[in-house]
Amino acid sequence: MKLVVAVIKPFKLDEVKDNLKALGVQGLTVSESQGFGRQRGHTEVYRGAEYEIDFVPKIRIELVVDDESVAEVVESISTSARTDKIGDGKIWVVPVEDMVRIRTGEHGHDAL
Amino acid sequence: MKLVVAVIKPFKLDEVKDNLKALGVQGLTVSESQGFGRQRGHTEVYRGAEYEIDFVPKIRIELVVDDESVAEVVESISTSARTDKIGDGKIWVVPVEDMVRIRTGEHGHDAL
Amino acid sequence: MKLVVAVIKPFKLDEVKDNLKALGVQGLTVSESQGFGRQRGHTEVYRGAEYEIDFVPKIRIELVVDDESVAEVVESISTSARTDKIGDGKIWVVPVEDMVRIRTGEHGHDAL
Amino acid sequence: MVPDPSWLHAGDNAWQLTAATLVGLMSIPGLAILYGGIVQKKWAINSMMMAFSGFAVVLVCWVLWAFDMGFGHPAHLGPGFLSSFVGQPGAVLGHLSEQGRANIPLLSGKGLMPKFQFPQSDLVYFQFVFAAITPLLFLGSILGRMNFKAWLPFVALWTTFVYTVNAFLLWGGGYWAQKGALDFSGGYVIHLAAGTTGFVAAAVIGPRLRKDRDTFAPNNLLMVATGAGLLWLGWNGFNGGDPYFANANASAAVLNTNLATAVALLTWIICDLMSSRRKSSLLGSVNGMIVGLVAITPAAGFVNGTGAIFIGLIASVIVWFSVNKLSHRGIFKKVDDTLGVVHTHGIAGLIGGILVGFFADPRMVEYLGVGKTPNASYAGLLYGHPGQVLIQLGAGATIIVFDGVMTFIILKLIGLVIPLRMTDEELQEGDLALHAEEVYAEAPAIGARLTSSSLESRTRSGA
Amino acid sequence: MVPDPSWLHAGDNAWQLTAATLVGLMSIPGLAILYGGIVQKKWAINSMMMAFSGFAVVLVCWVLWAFDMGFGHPAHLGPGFLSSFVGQPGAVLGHLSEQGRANIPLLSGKGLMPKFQFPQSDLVYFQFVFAAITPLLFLGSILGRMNFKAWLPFVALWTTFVYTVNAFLLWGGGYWAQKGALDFSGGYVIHLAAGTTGFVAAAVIGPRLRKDRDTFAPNNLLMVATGAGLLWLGWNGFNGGDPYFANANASAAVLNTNLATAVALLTWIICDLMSSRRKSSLLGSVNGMIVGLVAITPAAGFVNGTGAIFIGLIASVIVWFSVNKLSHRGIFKKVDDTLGVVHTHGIAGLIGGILVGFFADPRMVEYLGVGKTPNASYAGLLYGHPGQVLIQLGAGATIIVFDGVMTFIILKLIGLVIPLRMTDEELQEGDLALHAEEVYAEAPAIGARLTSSSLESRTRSGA
Amino acid sequence: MVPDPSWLHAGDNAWQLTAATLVGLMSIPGLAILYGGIVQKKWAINSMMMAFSGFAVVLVCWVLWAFDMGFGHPAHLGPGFLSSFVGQPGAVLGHLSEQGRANIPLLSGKGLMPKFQFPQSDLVYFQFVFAAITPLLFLGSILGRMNFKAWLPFVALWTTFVYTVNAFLLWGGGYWAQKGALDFSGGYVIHLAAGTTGFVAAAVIGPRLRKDRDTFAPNNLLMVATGAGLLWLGWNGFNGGDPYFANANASAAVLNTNLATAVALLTWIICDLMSSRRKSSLLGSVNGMIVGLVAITPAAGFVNGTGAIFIGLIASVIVWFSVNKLSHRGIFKKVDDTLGVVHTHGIAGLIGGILVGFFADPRMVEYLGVGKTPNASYAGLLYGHPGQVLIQLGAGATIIVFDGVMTFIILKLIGLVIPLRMTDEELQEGDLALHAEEVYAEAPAIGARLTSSSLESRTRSGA
Ligand SMILES: Nc1ncnc2c1ncn2[C@@H]1O[C@H](COP(=O)(O)OP(=O)(O)O)[C@@H](O)[C@H]1O
Ligand SMILES: Nc1ncnc2c1ncn2[C@@H]1O[C@H](COP(=O)(O)OP(=O)(O)O)[C@@H](O)[C@H]1O
Ligand SMILES: Nc1ncnc2c1ncn2[C@@H]1O[C@H](COP(=O)(O)OP(=O)(O)O)[C@@H](O)[C@H]1O
Repeated sequence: MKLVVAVIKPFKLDEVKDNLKALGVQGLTVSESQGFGRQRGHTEVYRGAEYEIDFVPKIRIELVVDDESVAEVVESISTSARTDKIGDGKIWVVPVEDMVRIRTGEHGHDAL
Repeated sequence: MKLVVAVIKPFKLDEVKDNLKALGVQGLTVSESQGFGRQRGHTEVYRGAEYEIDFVPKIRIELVVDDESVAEVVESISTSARTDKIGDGKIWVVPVEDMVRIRTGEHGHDAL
Repeated sequence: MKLVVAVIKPFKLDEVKDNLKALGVQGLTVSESQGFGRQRGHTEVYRGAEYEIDFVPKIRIELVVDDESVAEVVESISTSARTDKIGDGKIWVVPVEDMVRIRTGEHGHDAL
Repeated sequence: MVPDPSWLHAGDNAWQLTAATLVGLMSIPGLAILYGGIVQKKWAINSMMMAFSGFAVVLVCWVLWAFDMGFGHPAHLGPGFLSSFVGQPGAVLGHLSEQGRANIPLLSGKGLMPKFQFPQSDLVYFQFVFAAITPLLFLGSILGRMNFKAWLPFVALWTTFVYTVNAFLLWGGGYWAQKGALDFSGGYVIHLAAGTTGFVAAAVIGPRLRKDRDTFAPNNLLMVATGAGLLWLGWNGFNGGDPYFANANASAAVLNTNLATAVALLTWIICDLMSSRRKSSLLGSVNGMIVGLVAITPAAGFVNGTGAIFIGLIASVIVWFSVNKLSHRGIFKKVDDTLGVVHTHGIAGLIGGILVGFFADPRMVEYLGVGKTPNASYAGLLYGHPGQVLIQLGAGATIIVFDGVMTFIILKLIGLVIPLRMTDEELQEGDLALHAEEVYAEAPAIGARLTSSSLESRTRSGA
Repeated sequence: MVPDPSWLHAGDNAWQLTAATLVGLMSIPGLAILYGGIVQKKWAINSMMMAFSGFAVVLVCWVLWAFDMGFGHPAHLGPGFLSSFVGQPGAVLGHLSEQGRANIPLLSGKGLMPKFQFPQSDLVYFQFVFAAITPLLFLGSILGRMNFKAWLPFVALWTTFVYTVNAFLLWGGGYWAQKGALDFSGGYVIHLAAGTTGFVAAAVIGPRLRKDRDTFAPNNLLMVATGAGLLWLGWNGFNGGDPYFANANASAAVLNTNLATAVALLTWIICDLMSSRRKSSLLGSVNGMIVGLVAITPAAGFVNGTGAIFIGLIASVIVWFSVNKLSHRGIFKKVDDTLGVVHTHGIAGLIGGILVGFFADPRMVEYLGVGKTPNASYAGLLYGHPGQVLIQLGAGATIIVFDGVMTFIILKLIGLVIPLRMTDEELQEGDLALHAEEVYAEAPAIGARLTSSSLESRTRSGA
Repeated sequence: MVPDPSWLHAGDNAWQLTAATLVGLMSIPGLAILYGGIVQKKWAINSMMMAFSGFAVVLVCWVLWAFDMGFGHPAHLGPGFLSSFVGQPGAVLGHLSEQGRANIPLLSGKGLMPKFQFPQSDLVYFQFVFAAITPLLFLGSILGRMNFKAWLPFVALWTTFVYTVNAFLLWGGGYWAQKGALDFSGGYVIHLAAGTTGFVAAAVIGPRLRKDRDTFAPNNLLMVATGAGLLWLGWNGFNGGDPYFANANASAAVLNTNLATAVALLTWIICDLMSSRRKSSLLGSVNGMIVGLVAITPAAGFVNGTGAIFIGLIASVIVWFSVNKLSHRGIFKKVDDTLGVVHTHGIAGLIGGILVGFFADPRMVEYLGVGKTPNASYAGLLYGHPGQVLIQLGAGATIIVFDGVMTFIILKLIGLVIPLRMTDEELQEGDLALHAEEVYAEAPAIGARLTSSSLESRTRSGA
């Protein structure tokens, strides 16, 4: 199993999720985060001094998937989150040694 | 060393933490997140139209542990977070190559 | 490639980020989190009863880097986040199997 | 040395100033924060900016030309109706127009009401806060997509060409006032007008982003409750100030206003609990409250307590159905009226306006007659004057048609010069793109810092 | 044509309406948002809903029957005390009961006070806002577990059978008023009553979830400060309106109110700084402020400035100890009084009520006597009238016993029909389970969307 | 039995109490929550605590000694200026000083104004809310580093030795009043004073942490809007209460106040849109609004509507430049005036004070003369009295120099005993270190629980 983590633009979440669902993905977990990268943050003005906010809001998605699904899941996220503008985000894949469904205690593939 | 990540129902946090502490766990990090899965979100009403919120609030716990503790840590979380209702959440385990305690610069097991 | 995760004191974020930038790091993702560890939380008073908050606010940084950069990145974070007081936080390193830049679809090293 | 001329009664002036201030608080901060809290985070700043700036625009127009158009000498623009539907524009700036005795040429001391006992500046200010809240009400219909730069001229033109006419027709002694139409504090002039205008404007400007409509969720209901509370209690000035004297009718209007509101709020909760949803909500309660406040507005001092209860009850039930059943259907679904102003203000105002034609109780006295002058008091259908219902219907229809058409024309004209909608980028990003500000600026501001330029200059000085 | 009958004085009517509006603002939005901000997020909506709906319920009861029970003709239910503890129920709906001259049969023009100079609707409304704030105060004791559907009848029954008696006994000319008991604006009728009722209700309904008690943390102290600020300044109407005239006593009451409050607030801060904690807090300051406001309430216009300072000082020290030392012990620990209303309102109100028996200064004149009628003014122990302390104790004891017992009975009766507590699921989930609403709805609403049914219908229409 | 002595006019007393309450609301909760919302989260509690406690401190000083120093009998401390710059201290506590007729010895019935028609407690309270808002205004300059324990004595000493002098000089009949200097409601006494004091205090206390200055981002602009709205409408009492009668001048002052404010707000928005930024912001609108309110304050009842428009326009343009261009340069960059009070209150107040020397219209009548006494009205340069500008400059200079020097001395003296700045740990941590409280306490409170000690005792009792 693999853990796929994707950092995307917030307004793309719905599209990404719907497409993953269509692919048969049953679950995922998201959190709010702030990204620092090529995309510039915005500028705020206060009392005449300008402040630049270095970080831009991002949504971080993580989902554990079977080895065989990794490629299509990454592809699906990548396609649905793309706007072709700087800041679209990253996806990375990490090995997972085990997974447990808390409710049932099932392990591994069954826990997905 | 392994990284154990658990996504649980928010009101179970205290129980999970207390049991881990009893097991000798010295530290962990939690963040707020939103889960999408079998558990249905709730419905909000606005001007007569009903909106369904797909995501449900979850707490994401992550803690790095020694290889030998993994099993009992996973077991402990799994037991304490269980309510036997859909949405109890997941736990997954990821390999960790190194850990550092920032304060002292210690590496590996000593950093835990 | 590796994923470096660091949990630090919030007011150290700017320093850590600036030093990583100086090192040539092009991107990273941060989120707010709460840490439980040796550092004690604070106490709140309400109607004469004292409540202890077990958790302290932390910033969680994650960044994917090339294998060869891992050591210096960990070192840099470790140095910049240090205050020599309990609660400075942890860094851990996890193997990454692939990375994708959503905008371009590039994989691996190029996606960084 | 004396504080005031003999015509001035301090008690009346004090109440009028207080009432006007209460009405002002309904807009600023009341509606501004209600809107700022009820919209998504991305629209909070924009919504509040539109409220603050709209309020300011109305006052400038009001003093420079519009007050006189609503309450001054009639502009005889033709025969019949044309001779009594709007006043001549004029400024209220000089010492006399500020400190002289208040006067509405077609009304004061004309057997319809006693002479005013406070100065003209007080009347101008009191009527201003009503003129100003009206655009802020229809703002609720077009939140989340109207171009800020088109909003300011829209408010100015609407105030000039529409509100003045509404006011003159019913309150300035114009056509419908002469026919005996009743609108105690603006069920028509303000609420029906706002509902109509907002709906037409929403149609002309077009809907919000699909995404914004689908994921509408208030960012802060504590602020909605704060704004709603200021509305409820501020309404004591809204309806209590309209007799223009701190008299018995003012007190009765305040009591009736609160009574109808309490009934409407509880009715809405009960409807919610009896519906398939089986749950009452804060937004529902606020809806019910507003419906009560709006529906009693045209009637507050004309009806007795029983009338107030029935108006609150009837309006709440009808608007509950219109919000919960009609807003999915037909034109109400097509047009994206962001906060449903057409229901809670338009329909509620119309219902109140019609019901006053039924419930007006001639024993409720606004002013006492002296000698042969009869009391100023009015009878509805239930008290032997069925014609009143027709008059009320006529006045309501006039407002709907006139305001609808004029809003359409004004917006189309502005649209020729300034885009009515935001750009796509602005629609996506909201406040940040529009005003370079966020409502909870700090949360995502981990790591904000001075831009290099200002940082540099600061560093140099060592400050 | 004249605006008012000759008995109406616009200045007094203006002040009374203003004062009533200020008191109304203390409840809506004041207490509603103070509660909404001080509870955990999961209870914010529920707390505000109970405040808004409770306010509305009181008004309906008040107008239909309860005002007359508190301020009307006595119901002679037996000999002695029984003949003067409550009034006959009656509605205030007709034109005369709204626009006629205000009247409290046992008081007006009876040598205790001059005749009213405003209409009955003003008196009814003014007394309503007091009647309405009382349940909102004891609501603070039972937040976080009371069933919303039991709350509405509880408010109605309590207002009908308890508040009216409190009011009649002390303000309507009933038993304790005849004995000379002093309660300027409700130290007993309102605050002691709220503290007692809240405490008994908290005991009967049972505590919150263990978890909710252990992790109590206010979700938004900015809203608490907003609500608290509205309380402080709104209290100018609370105590300033009670002479029923905009006279010298009203002004003195306002000054004394603020003075006692400032002293109590600073005293609380000093106690906090001197305690083991060594830190002062905003919640502490707000507690101190409320204690000052409550304690001066029964005394505001009866004492001079020195008395006001001492009342603020003494009450703040005592309640500081009761909150910080007693709330861990005995019955105060057993009973889960959510916001500690028994301390800040109950004990503070009782202290104020007793202290007015010491500090009432007979040279403070509420109304001027004419001819042989003496001034309306009252002396306490320090001014040669030791009996006043006993009278105050008696009246206080009556309120505690009567309100405590009645609250117990009413709740037990309601409990036979409607569960007093929420279900377990509601206790766990809070607002979402209860009202299908969240206070900061947007945060977790990443990805909200229309439910399939409504989505479907919308899609079909292409809107 | 009668409610009041014959000198008391209920209408004037009602208005004065209402106006005072409105001004009080500007501070509590107005400024408190504006500050609490505009600072970073870590300073929200501290900012509000300083506002609430400062307000309380002023009232205690005011009643015990300071009111008489500002408005009582002159203290003849030497020849010339020294004989008329401050009053003799005295307490306002007894029944007569509360209920007797209001009186300012050097003014009342001295041909400058009619005798007061309300009691002394009303005058004391009305002047208190002005005295109290002034420290709250300069608090804006020193947010984010001043030691809370030094703040309380600072407010007490400043009120005693500075505010009383400002007030006596211009309002109590002192030197500048005798010279004919005009300050309708405190452009100098309050705003110029606050700007000067805040700036000097910021310099003496030193700047915030570099980090806090660099990452300043308001935590909650909804609260800023709420506070700002209370300021705007509360200002109806601020400027409307200063004629001391509910007369025609009061109404004119209210209208002028709103007019100048609307113009200044729109002017600021236009400047923003025309600047390189090309965007208007809510904070900018609030700045513009405050500048308008402040600049019209010294002039409100002395100028006509045209004057009000020009004052709003001129002040907004100048302060826009001073905020946007000067705040990067020279001394304005060196000194860390947290909210820029020196611009929006100091400079705006000074501009308003000078402009009244140009625009005062002698046909605007504050009080009517009787017999040979002329009307109380004043002329500026544009109406043939060029000397007025010089008088205004002189009075302004006096305030700047006196307040600046005194603030410096007072702070240096306090600094000998109590550190003026927080400790380093407090500067880093903010509210948690200072008050053991957080503004949004719940968010990070996942997992809060009773400390072992209290938990233990609770568990034992089984409650
Ligand atoms: N090496 C990295 N590790 C983790 N997150 C990264 C990394 N680089 C970029 N990110 C995340 O991806 C987001 C987008 O990156 P950015 O460089 O702005 O644009 P793009 O991916 O289009 O080149 C960043 O805001 C950050 O959240
Ligand atoms: N494949 C997955 N990867 C990551 N998180 C998941 C995955 N599946 C489920 N989750 C998380 O676990 C939560 C519970 O899953 P759900 O399917 O609702 O119930 P259950 O685990 O009881 O079957 C989800 O809300 C989501 O946060
Ligand atoms: N085993 C762990 N796994 C994950 N996070 C941890 C772990 N131990 C500590 N942490 C994180 O590191 C933070 C600092 O740890 P703490 O024990 O307080 O101090 P220190 O690292 O200085 O010894 C904690 O608040 C927590 O967020």
